[in-house]
Amino acid sequence: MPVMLDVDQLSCQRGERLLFRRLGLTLSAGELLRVTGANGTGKTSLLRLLAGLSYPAAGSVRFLSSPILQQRESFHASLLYLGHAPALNELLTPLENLRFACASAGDAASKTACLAALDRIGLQGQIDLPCSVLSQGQRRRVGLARLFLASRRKLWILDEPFTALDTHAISELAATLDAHCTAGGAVIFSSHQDVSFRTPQRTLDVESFAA
Amino acid sequence: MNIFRFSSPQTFYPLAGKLIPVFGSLAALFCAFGLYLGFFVAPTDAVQGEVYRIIYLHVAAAWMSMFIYLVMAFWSAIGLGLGTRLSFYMTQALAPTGALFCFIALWSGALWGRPTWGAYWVWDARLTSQLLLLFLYFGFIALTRSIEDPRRADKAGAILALVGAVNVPIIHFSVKWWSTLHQGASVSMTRSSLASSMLIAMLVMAFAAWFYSIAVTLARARRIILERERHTDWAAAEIARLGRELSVTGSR
Amino acid sequence: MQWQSFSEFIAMGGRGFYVWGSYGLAFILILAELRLLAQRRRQSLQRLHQLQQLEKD
Amino acid sequence: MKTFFAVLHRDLLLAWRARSDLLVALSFFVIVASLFPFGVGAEPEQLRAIGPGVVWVAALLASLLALPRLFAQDFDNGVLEQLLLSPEPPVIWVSAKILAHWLTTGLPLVLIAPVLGLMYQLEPGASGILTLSLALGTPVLSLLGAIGAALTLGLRGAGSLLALLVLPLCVPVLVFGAGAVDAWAGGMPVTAHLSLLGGGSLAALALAPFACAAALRLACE
Repeated sequence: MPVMLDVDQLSCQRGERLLFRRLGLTLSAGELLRVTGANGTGKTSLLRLLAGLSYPAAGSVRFLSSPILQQRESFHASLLYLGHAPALNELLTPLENLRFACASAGDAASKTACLAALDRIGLQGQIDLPCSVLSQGQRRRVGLARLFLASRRKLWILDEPFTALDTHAISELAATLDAHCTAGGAVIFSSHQDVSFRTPQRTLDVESFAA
Repeated sequence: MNIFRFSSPQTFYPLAGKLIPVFGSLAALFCAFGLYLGFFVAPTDAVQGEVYRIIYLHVAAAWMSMFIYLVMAFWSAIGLGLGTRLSFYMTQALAPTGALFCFIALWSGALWGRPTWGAYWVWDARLTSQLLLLFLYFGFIALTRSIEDPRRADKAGAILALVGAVNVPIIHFSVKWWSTLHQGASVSMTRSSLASSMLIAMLVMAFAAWFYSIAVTLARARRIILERERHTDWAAAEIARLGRELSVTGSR
Repeated sequence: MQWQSFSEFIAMGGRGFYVWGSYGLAFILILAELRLLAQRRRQSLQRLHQLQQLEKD
Repeated sequence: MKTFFAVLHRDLLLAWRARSDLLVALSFFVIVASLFPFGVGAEPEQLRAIGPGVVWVAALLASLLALPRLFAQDFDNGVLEQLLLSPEPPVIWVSAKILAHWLTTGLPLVLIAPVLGLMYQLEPGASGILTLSLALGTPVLSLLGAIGAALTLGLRGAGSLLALLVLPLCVPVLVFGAGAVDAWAGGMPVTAHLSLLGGGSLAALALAPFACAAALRLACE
């Protein structure tokens, strides 16, 4: 299996603090990696570094063996990053938010495809309501609905995808991640809950690289 | 000689340390000589009498305030282009001194204006551009100071300095056009025929201000380098050494 | 030499206030910048030194 | 270019959904402009003299007021982060956002300027030149303002800092904007002023989005 993501000697500095140092990992297609570590030890910072949203203090992140910061556009074409908070606008409806998220990321997502995705994540009733009236769990689902429309993107980086989800939604999401891995993709995610997957789950503890 | 070797903070820090006393004494020397020339050698001006002697200070400060801003833009371009952190440190080390000279130029311009044109403030093209340049300096300093994350402060400041530098000639051109429209002939600071000794005094003072700026900027850059590079071994050693030295002398 | 007496030098042809006002303030500001520079350097070193001790243990 | 139209469509939709915000910026413009007669007196001659300058300064302040809204909302809810992760270079969608911002704040100022022209007893010709100069100059306010908004994104006291950064850079636009109307009133040709304003807008359009995109990437680091 080709190495998809290769991280070498990565160190991250947040303001004055050095969060972690000399962090290394490799991720191949079909693999599932869980990032663990107490809050504030740099889980989110690591995921943002891997997504190319921030610059490392030292070290390098390579996607398909070329540094991500040099091939930003092509790397982002095959990456799906879902941050801590779902990227939604309060005034727009779930459908409008999802269609905008796909369109602005360059994914072709017709109205029917988006409706199907929202339906599958259990939001078919709230299609026309502005997101401001949705609950925290429902909003997270609108964010997660993109997973069903991002099959073209090989690498998924998900920050705390399982929070505020009920057990049914968790197993549905786990199945989605498994399907993505078996289809040749790869997933890196952080989570506080232990979730069982069909794919063998590797873990990386950020604290073991603490400065 | 590999230029990049000097652009690394580690090699720059001791080098700057050695240069500060050199430029400091040069500045003092040139300043004394310039003042001597300006006050004791240069003749009384036929038109303005003695008050024109403010010109040595005013012109030197005005040139320096403009020159420093362009040097800041230069370092910003280098920093954004090559990603060398030292360039950002230099830009931030230059800003306060540039603002100081800008204020001195405005202050001396006003005190010169009162006896010469009857008003402390004259909407003359040069003074007005000087005022706007002071706002650009304040903007840069305020922006870099209000951002906690030092790396973002560096790059944000650099972008602002570049955007500002692109606008400085545009501002100057528009203010020059505007002031000739509203107020007749632009009041030229150096219109009165300058005796050669006056010109030499002015140049000597300009050099004095330049040497002074270099000395102060290097000193401020060294402090910024220690603060920003404190995680490196060499900086940590330097901090430990200076820290002990400080506590021994107990200069609270 | 331009000036016959020191008092004439100070008077600066009746414009002493403006000339010495300019040079005087410039001199004060330069001294202030130097003093501020030294003070900020000392404070910074103390802070860094304490931070260093903190991180050591 | 898909991102361009997606962002433009969404921002205009959002502006429409939050119409009241637009009215706030517009009414601020009118209120500020109509305060001056109380301070300066209402003699037509005097109003005609200060009118162009006052309307331009009011337009400057109104567009400044509307700038934080440009990125702040998307920065807070994480949409800006997702936009930075889009395969297309950020310059494209940044331009779309600035265009949407100009359409929702700059353009209304231009459309309502003739009304203020009446308030300041300007002849129809002068009022027309004022509106035209605003139309040519307000894009620069949005473009330069966008750089300031991106630089100060997420900072405390961003509003006043934004004014300190942007206003000095807008002086040339103010000089030639108000100057155009004075020149027309004095019977002089205005083509120089208007072409400089237009040129300034084009230059800003060419350069500002790049600086703005760089500043946004910094803010989201």
